[in-house]
Amino acid sequence: MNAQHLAAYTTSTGEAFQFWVLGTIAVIGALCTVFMKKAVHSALCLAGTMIILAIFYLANGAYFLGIVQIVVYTGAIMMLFLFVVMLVGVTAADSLKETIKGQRWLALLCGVGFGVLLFAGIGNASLKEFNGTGQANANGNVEGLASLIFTKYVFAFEITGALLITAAVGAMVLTHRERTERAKTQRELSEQRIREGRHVPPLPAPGVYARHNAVDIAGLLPDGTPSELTVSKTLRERGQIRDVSTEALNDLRALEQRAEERLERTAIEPETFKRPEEASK
Amino acid sequence: MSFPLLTATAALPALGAVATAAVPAAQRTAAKWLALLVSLATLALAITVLLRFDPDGARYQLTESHAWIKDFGVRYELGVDGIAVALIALTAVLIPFIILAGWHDADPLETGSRRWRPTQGFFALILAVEAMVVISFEATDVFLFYIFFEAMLIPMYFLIGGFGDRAHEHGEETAATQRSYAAVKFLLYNLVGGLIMLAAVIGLYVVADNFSLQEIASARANGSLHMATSTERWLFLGFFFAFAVKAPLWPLHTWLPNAMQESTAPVAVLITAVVDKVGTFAMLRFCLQLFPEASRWATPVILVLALISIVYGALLAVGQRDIKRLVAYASISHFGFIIMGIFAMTSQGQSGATLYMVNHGISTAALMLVAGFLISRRGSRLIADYGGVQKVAPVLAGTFLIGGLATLSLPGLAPFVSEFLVLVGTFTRYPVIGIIATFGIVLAALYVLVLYQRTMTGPVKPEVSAMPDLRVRELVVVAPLIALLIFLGVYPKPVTDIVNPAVKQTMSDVHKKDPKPEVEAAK
Amino acid sequence: MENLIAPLIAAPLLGAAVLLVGGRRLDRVGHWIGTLLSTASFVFGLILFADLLGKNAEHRTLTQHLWTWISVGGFQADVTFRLDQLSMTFVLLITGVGSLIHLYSVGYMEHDERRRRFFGYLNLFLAAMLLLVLADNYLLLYVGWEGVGLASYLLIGFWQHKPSAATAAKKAFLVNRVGDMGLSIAIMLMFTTFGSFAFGPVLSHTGDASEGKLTAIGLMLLLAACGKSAQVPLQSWLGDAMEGPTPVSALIHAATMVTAGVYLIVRSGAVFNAAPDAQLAVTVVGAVTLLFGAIVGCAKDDIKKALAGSTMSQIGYMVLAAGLGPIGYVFAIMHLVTHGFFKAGLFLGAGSVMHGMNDEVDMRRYGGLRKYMPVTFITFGLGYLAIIGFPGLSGFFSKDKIIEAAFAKGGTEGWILGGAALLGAAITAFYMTRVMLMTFFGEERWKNQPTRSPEAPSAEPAAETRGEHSEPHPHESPKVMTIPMIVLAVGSVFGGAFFSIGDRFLHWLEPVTGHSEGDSPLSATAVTGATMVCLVIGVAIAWARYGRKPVPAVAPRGSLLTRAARRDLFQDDFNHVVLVRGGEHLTRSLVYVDHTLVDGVVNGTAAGFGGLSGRLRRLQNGFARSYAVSMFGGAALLVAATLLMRAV
Amino acid sequence: MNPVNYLYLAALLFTIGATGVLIRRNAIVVFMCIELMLNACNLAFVAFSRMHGNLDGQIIAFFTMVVAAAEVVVGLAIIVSLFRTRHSASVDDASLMKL
Repeated sequence: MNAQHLAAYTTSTGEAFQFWVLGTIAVIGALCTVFMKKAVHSALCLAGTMIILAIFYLANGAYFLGIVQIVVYTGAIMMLFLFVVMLVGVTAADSLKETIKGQRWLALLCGVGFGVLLFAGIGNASLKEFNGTGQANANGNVEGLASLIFTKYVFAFEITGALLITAAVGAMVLTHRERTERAKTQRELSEQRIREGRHVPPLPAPGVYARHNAVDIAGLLPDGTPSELTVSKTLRERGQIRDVSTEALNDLRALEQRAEERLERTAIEPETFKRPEEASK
Repeated sequence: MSFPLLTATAALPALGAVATAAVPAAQRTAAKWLALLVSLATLALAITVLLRFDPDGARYQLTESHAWIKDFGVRYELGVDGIAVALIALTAVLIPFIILAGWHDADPLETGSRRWRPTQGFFALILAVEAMVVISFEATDVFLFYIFFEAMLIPMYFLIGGFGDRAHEHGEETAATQRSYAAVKFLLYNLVGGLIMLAAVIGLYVVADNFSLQEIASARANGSLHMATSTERWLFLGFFFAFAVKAPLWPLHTWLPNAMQESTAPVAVLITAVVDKVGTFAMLRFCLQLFPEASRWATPVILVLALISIVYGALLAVGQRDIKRLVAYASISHFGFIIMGIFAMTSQGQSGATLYMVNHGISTAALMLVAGFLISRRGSRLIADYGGVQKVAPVLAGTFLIGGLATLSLPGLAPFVSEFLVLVGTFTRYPVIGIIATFGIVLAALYVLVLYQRTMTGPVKPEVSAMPDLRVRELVVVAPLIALLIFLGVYPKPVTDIVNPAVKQTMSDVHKKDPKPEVEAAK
Repeated sequence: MENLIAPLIAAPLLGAAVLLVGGRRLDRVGHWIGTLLSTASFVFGLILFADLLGKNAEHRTLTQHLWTWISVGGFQADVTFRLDQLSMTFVLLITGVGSLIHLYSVGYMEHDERRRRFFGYLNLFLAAMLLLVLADNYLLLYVGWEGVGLASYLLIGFWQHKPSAATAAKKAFLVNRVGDMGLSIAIMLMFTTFGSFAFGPVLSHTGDASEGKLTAIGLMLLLAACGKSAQVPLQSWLGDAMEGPTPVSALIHAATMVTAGVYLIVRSGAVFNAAPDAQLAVTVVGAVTLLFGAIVGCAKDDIKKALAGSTMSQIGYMVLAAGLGPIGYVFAIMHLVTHGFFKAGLFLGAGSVMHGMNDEVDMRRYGGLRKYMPVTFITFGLGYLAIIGFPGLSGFFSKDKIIEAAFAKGGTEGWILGGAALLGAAITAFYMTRVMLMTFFGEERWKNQPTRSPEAPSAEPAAETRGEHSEPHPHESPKVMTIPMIVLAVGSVFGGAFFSIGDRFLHWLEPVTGHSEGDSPLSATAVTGATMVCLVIGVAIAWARYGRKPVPAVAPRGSLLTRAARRDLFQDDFNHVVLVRGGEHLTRSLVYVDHTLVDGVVNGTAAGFGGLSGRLRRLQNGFARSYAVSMFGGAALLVAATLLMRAV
Repeated sequence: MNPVNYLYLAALLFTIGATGVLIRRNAIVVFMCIELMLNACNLAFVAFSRMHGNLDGQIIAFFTMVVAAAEVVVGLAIIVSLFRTRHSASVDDASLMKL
């Protein structure tokens, strides 16, 4: 009997130690999942918690599940989450301000109440003795599961198969975008622009007069104000435009000053550049 | 197996309704004729039922019985006693007249109106109501009865809400609002009653483990089915409440004036003369047979409520300014008489009540349909808008008067016989109630004559001066009804002969006997 | 022979049906059809009468069973007719006077475009009235009872375009319905007491029933009689009923229908004989009414209304007599018959006067008409002499007997009743003389009429509708109208003598009604003498007031009593204030109560649910998280419930 | 140590997840919280499996994982398509259920 096998039906001090340390981390991870502002951070915390849970599965003798937990959950599902987070916007941070009246308090009340009730229930029904999975895992955990799945639970298993296929198809259908009309040619687009009378030339590119030329930095207008037109619509709606106008102009000034020094010209403007609205304050 | 006559009587109008509804939109007249023919064929079947029925034979005749929902013991069980036969005949007689009277009520309005009036639908719905009413009269399975008792509300709802008078004093928008209000009120009020009854039906099943009226009643009679007193009373109240709403009994009556006021005259007749009868009929058949002890227990309260209905309905009829509302309140008064007769628990009272149901159907139909003809001519329901009609349309006025006289139970016309039987039946057991109810006949004279005086007599109002007299179609509707009123007034024996044995049975169900006259008792 | 009873009723009924259903096609011959069928009925009556006369007194009851009308449990009503001496008397009166009045109406209604319908209604009335007197049970009688009420309603309101006529018709029907209520309660009482309401079983078993029940039945019958016979307190409709055409007033509201109450009481004599309290009530009602009617009759300027008051008063005499029991029954009926003659004659005369005077009814606009309409004057005059009880004429015999019988009642009651009857005789003499003088004597006040003053009682608006405001040209009526008047006048002159000499009428009726001689404190001669004195006094006063002095064309204000009498002793005002106004308030408040309270509860329930669901709807704010909270809360509750169940 | 402690941990994690579902508005985070709850359940099942000494609990946990995977796939697809049309991943923005 190796140690892991033994762990299936007894608990050692080591396991207790492991439980308390990792359990604390899991709870902290769970709390961070809930309270982190950015979805990416939440996802990372959740992944951590899941790995800890995988360890706990192993500790409880569920070797197959432990591995599946890491491979499927942490590996596949969390990756899927991260992909979606990326689509939606990695940097976007949620405002944690509550908009529904009383929602937070009700939620906390329900959460605490539910937790208390669960604890009370478990405490009420707590078992002093337990069997351990040693017997069940005698022929190996995976073999045991397999024999159950393909005999007793074969019907449910088949249905889950169907479910997975349906889910895959459903996801494809949901995310697939069907073009309902022919894409417009360049000629048509330009004609449309002329007809509408706005922005007759093509939209300006981002990052003009800016030190950066990343797509999320708005180009500056001649008076130094940023033009949102220069940034892609998706970023605009995500609110992910970085405003660099002030520092860019200050940089420009510094550059000009240095050039003057080098060209020995007199300063045109002694004070630092300010944006018009700041200047008016 | 013999020909299922009862099923056929109910199924024919049902099929007719489907067929009428299926007639293409352009063939409006064809749909009307089809509906009329179906209703006449149903009348023929009803007459066959009447002829095949043997008053002195078994209690329920022409029975049919098939298992339906086996798990709950629900059976498709039909059978008629004398009371049911009389009411089926009444229904079958009235429907052709209703269809004929409403011949143009569902014609499309002139262009520009936003109301959509599918002619086919109107006549199909009337036939549907007929089918459901007939099967309600025939059902001897409580559950079967319940289903059609409730299902009747659906076509009625559309008839009330979908088809109003052609003209309205407050304009079309208001009319539509008021109509839908009336229809919804009708539906909700009756649904509430029906749901309470449903609870009682389930309760009955729990207690009796059966839905068959005959089996429960015989089990009750021979003592093999014992119910706790309180259980029986609660179940009784559940049933009675639904029937009292449908009937309607004071103070559950307020849906009726709204419904009758807003619907067209033929539909109003359908409500009060046909559909409401199911309520009073069911009191007689279900309340008394299933719960004899509770019926006797509740009698004093019900009699007082019926008495209030009589006087209150009549007084309110006097105070109405709208012709149709007036007739509605008069009907409430009459339903008070019917319920009083049923619960007086004397053979005169119950035979009288059954006869009253028949006669009230005919007399109200006569009065209301003529009122409808009148209203369609002037385009107003307000009494004050009329005056002197007698001068310009004497036949209309004359038929209206006869309808009114029937409503006030003039001797010689049918309602007198029934009203007097009810009064006598009540009086023999409850003299005080009988005497107070007699005041109802004075009040009836008041509201009928005031109505007649204000609309028909006096100087001719300019608005009515060009009013045409009754047309042939309208005469065809009214004349047979009046003939029936006179015939049943002088010779009610055909109806009483059928009804009496059934009433005798019911009386023995509730363990009641007619009180003996004083002189005989002394001997 | 009894098979002839049904045709007796059927003839006028057929007439009514043919005339009313037949439509305009019969407009030209309708009145003759009506008259013919009415006469046919009279002929049948005569044949039956002859048949009865040919039989012994004990076998003079014929019955004809047609069919079973209602049969439920012990409740058995048959359509059976019963012809005995009492009904025979009525049959002859009804069909005889009825036929005469049909004939008269041919002339009177000549210019009315709806004459056919009028005759239809008259025939309907005859049929109903015959049914009333021929019925063999109270329920069938009730049919006739209401039938005559209906005919009366239709005929009073015959000129429906006049609002006053329509109102009067409605009033008559309603007041009668109150009486009918009494009759129906009486029938119910009979049914509970005797188990039947046919004449035979009821009237022969009165001895078995308790007196309380019999008194109740008697009082209810009295109520019925009051309604139909316009007795106090249900008399108010009769005056207004004069809105109907005059032949109607003559036939229905003088000769026949209004006497139905007397018939009812006499027919139910056995019940009343066994219930002295009820009998007393009958006499009181009769005495009060005879004075009431007489007083009202004194003050009316409308000739028909004056006659209506007189009718009321004379029926009061009959009711009084009927209340006296076996001493009075025969005389009640005898007075009824003679009254039928002379009052019908008087009304026809009044109709004739009106016919000649452009439908003017105000006696203050008559005067000196004897020169212009001699036949009317003579027939009316004979009727007048008959009603005041001029010796030798019919009223003398019949009324005298009633006064005698009243005294014969004995005791204080007898003195009071007799005194009232005597006083009534004096007042009768007064008001009838007044009518006579104002109409046929004095100056011709219809000439050079000033513009009508508003105080004057309004004439029949028919005059206005005919558009004749010009001065009237009094003229005698056509033969078709005068012949019936002459026949009736003959009846009023000789009827009483014919009946009384040899107690013919007494012997004829006695087997049905029974008869007993009371022990009068006064001798017959003394009573006759006192009556004569009263008569003379009455005539004298009237002559002094209306004969010697000219009659003002506009009614003077009059004494308090006069004013009260003009307003029917405020009885109508009482009705108006208490019943009409009270009823209006009651119905109006009930309409309000129904709308706000009864319906309010219903609508309130609906509104309550509506409001509640409106509130609840706000919980459904559309935010998925909100729903999630409630789900989570629900889950928590479920856990709690599970734990609780485990704990318990 | 008593394996019941695993149950307490599972309950705690479940409650935290549930509260997170209620509090967070970002649909993705909400989804993560749901995953947390499912995982907590799985932990409980596994602990039960150990306590009862049979593998049925683990089987249920396995099925839960499969269903969770399917759910995540569909759910995320919905979020993506919602984001495409409404340019927001906030669950509060999808309050179409309100009348």
